[in-house]
Amino acid sequence: MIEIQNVRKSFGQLEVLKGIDLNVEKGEVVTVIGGSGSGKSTLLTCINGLEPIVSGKILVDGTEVHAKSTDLNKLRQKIGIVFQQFNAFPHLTVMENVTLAPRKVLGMGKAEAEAIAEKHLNHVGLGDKLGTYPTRLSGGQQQRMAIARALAMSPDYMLFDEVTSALDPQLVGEVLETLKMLAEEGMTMILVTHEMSFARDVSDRVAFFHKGIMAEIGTPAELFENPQHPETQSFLASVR
Amino acid sequence: MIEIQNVRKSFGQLEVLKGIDLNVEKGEVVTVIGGSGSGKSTLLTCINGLEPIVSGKILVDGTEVHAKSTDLNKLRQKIGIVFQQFNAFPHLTVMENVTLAPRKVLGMGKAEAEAIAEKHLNHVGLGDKLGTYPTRLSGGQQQRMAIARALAMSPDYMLFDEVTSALDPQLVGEVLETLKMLAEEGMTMILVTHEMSFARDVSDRVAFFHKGIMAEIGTPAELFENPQHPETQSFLASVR
Amino acid sequence: MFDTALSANDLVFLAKGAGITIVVTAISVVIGTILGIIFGVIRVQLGAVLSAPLTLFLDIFRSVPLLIQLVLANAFVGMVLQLQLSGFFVACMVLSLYTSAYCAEIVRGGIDAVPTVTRRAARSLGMSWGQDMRYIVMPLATRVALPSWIGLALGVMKDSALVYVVQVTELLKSTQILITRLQEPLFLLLICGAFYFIISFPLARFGGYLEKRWSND
Amino acid sequence: MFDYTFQWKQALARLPKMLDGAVITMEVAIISMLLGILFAILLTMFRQTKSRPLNAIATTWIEIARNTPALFQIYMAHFGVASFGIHFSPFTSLLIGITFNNAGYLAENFRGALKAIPDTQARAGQSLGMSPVQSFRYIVLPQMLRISFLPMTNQMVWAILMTSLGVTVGMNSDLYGVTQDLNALTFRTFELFAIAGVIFYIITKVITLSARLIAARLFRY
Amino acid sequence: DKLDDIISSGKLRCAVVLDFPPMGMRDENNEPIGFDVDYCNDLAAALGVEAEIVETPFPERIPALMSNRVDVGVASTSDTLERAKTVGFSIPYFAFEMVVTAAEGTDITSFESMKGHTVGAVAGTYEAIALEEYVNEWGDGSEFRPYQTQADVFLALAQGQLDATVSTSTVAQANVKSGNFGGIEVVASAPFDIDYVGLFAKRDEYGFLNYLDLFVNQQIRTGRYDELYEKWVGGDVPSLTVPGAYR
Ligand SMILES: Nc1ncnc2c1ncn2[C@@H]1O[C@H](COP(=O)(O)OP(=O)(O)OP(=O)(O)O)[C@@H](O)[C@H]1O
Ligand SMILES: Nc1ncnc2c1ncn2[C@@H]1O[C@H](COP(=O)(O)OP(=O)(O)OP(=O)(O)O)[C@@H](O)[C@H]1O
Ligand SMILES: [Mg+2]
Ligand SMILES: [Mg+2]
Repeated sequence: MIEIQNVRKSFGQLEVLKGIDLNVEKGEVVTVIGGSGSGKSTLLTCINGLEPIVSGKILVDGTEVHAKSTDLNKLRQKIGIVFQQFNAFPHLTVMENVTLAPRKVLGMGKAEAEAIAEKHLNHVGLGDKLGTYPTRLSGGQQQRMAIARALAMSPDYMLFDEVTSALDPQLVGEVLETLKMLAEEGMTMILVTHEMSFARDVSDRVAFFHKGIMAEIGTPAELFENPQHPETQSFLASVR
Repeated sequence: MIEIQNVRKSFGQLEVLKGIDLNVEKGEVVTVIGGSGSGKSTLLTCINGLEPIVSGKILVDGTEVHAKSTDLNKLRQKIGIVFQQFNAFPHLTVMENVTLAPRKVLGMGKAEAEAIAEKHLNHVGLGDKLGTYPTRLSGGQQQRMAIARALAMSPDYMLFDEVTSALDPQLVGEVLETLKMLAEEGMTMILVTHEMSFARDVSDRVAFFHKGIMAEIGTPAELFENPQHPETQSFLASVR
Repeated sequence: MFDTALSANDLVFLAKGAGITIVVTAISVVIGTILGIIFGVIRVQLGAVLSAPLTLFLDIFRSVPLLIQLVLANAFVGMVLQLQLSGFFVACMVLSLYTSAYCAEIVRGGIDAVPTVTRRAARSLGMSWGQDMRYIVMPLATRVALPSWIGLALGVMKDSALVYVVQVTELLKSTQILITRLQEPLFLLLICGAFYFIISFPLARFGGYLEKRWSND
Repeated sequence: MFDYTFQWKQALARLPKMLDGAVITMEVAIISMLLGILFAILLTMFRQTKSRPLNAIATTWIEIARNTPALFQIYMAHFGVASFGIHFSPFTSLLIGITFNNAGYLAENFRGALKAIPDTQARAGQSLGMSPVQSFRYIVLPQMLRISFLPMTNQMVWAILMTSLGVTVGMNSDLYGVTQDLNALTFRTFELFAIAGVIFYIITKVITLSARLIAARLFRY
Repeated sequence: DKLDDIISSGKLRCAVVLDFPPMGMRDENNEPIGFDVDYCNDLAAALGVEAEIVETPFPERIPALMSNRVDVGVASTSDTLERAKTVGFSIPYFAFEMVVTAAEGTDITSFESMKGHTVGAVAGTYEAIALEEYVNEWGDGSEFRPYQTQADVFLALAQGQLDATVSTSTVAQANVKSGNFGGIEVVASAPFDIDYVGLFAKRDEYGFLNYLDLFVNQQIRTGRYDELYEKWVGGDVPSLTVPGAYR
């Protein structure tokens, strides 16, 4: 379970998160939507401790992420994350991209790591690209590889940050398919996305962020059909 | 008058123009359409002598472009050309871009050159950008500046090579407007374009190029409504 | 073309000088590179402000003639510290620091060229800072840095011609000694120049080739 | 350990002489830089032409300048070419050596810069009726110089540092030469060369900083 | 002290200039030979240690001592008072006369006729410092060029880059005789005082300096000085004493 308690975060003068509260239960899929700069990406990077926070608390399975005593490297193994920007390791093949962390971080043997990697790569439909270098992959394939790479660490949670927004339109579908599959398999996920119909489809709850505040949260039906907050209304109107 | 007589042109082994014949009268607007690689751009660069030809002749107002004795620099002053790729001179302001050639080539004084430049820049709607550097301009503005730059040499002919195809869709209109205006003012022009409705609108004649051959030429009505050549038919079908 | 008094002995003597040039260069480049990587990483890690003293220190090696660095180090070690260090040692010491100053810049550039998001991805997979450095940053930074590094190593080889001031008889000094005896300056200088050229040219070309290849993908 | 007595006073008394030397050093560096740029532009144009001999000249020059020590080049300019009966004064020899070196390195930079300028730029110039020379002069060259401004600054610093090699060809009016002469008189080696080092450091800093200011003013696009 | 250090280390490191024939030079195997080399070997033998020849260019002789790179200078070093502020000198072990060597075809026949010409000497030497002062005085067209080594000076002279040079008579004669340099000849003596040269060591090493004085004295007493002079230079042996003064 991920517990986010009154989290505040600033970059210099700029306050980016102004007291966020959000609990994500095991098996839940929570989608975060909101305008550009509203703090969605920042929240995700705070959850796995890539960014420090100013005040408040984030607990993952009861461990406080930003406590001094927390072994972040260990914690991060539980939390997979896939970013908007492609970030394949360009000097490694697809297979090596996926096996690197299991081998070096978990100390897995080569054969075992490759077996797991192959399973996940097959799962995301890249079973035939094992020896390929990422520069030869399309954007959609790169994002699916990044998902397999994260899954290979057997995380309990997955965070997705607009994984389709840098993609050409015709490639978006294949990646969303993969996400949907994961959701159906019961993975706990926080998803930032601009694909509203997709959000409605897979989410248990949808949160709307506005200028560092979680303005509204509810089931997809509640939030999309009957938005309460005026900003939610105008945001939804603008993306439709 | 531009007379193109049986012009052949190769790049190494590749024959790009395979005997082109075309006369463009004073005041006429001829549009050239055709598939990628059919030799449209090459024809334009041959007309102002930027590329040598293998055989045939091009006469501009009776002067043979590729004759040894021809002063190409002088000839080119008659022929304005605007390319598909933006090629504003980035180190000069808009005003300096436009006045450079009149001053250095025609030996015009600064004041005179600037007066002319301002006239043309106003004409293309850039009267408020005189001191701006081109990197600050949108693609459409850059192309309009390139047009003004060519006009400042008071050319008798203007050649346009797909001047809108590197532009974002919303910027295409402003440039086409400018071209139309020129056409209406009676400028003799050869236009390469992919904008079919525009071609139909402004052209006196439309030529269709296919693999280095001028497959067909006629009035817009003839060529668009009743194409004779099978390749013309399939090309027009594909772009509609 | 040349009627020369150059004997086999003299060629051996020249070869020895060339050997010294190569040894001094090799030692300095190895040590300088190790130091340069350390300094470069420190500079990236600490940021511009905190690493300012280090930056300033390294800057000295790039802003003062190598000849003066050598003379000063020699005088300092011997006169002020009263240490009995060989000229060879002083030469290697100065050239190593000299190399490290340039190398730190190259390393910093290389590391900066690795996109933040790639590094974040690595850390997100649970890799430690060290693992990130070792498996992701260094391999990627090397691609960016290697061509410039080759240039640096060759530069150090050429600059090692100056260590004669601390009584190290490297190639150019050996050549001058032979000129003293044989009085055939042009011929001997051409031999000497050819030697530098033969080592430098192919490696420089190789660096250029790598640069081209790696900037394409 | 520190039984060495520093005698800064004695050394500092020589500062005016050293500053005179610094002026000569600057003179050599600036002239060699201006000439170097000029030759580098020529070499770059030579390399662009289809003429084989011109190409060969440019390539030979550039590769020798980049692949042999500067000290070698300077020594060659004095003692090497004298074998053909051509004599240059120490000042001229040093100037030739550094100019040769500058031109070689700069030409290589210019080539890189040239590659970064699309050839449609030159074409656009010619289409406006400019001669190839005009379009190079007014369109390509300014952009090329802008792109290579930083490398040019670095080369300027190099030129300053290279003046210290003049002593090998009998130069004693530049900063390093003056310092060496003073050292022969007084043997305050450490003090004198430390002061020379500081002067060199200040000169190079002033150059890099002013280059930055110039760049900010010059390149507003 | 230093003397003990040398004896216990079993090694004597001498600064010698090796492009200064016949005092220091190299043979066909590029091994050091010459008067100074032999002198250093004698000194080492007297001390019962092994000699190590450290080649130092003229401008680097005293810095090499100061930076502890050598124990003693056997490097034809003029015992000027300015230098004695920094290092300690032994009594003179050799004396040079200064001569003018000119390129043939110049009109230089005397020291004074160098006026208006380009002349040179080895940077940092006694004769260079003195000559530069003359050149500054002469002015109009006279130019002085200090080169780093004696070889460079004669090379420049032979190439015609210099019109004349002032050097010790020994080195001038050796170079003219060697035949390596065409078209140069010794034309006159220079109006400089006789150039007495001493061995030098750290100025506060009295024990060692005392030993050096006695060693020089012994070389003369035993006839070794004459022997070496005959071997490397030949002719009349110059006197090493100054009339009317001790030391
Ligand atoms: N490293 C950083 N340093 C300074 N400011 C930052 C940094 N990262 C983000 N910001 C700022 O924080 C604010 C929130 O950014 P964030 O990336 O979280 O927004 P977002 O909701 O993900 O927007 P988008 O939909 O555009 O991705 C923005 O104003 C952004 O400029
Ligand atoms: N400088 C050149 N060197 C070699 N081949 C060239 C060169 N310029 C053009 N070509 C080739 O000549 C052929 C015709 O090119 P051209 O640019 O004239 O076609 P186009 O009709 O303008 O096509 P597009 O609509 O894509 O601009 C193409 O096959 C092209 O690859
Ligand atoms: Mg974001
Ligand atoms: Mg085209």
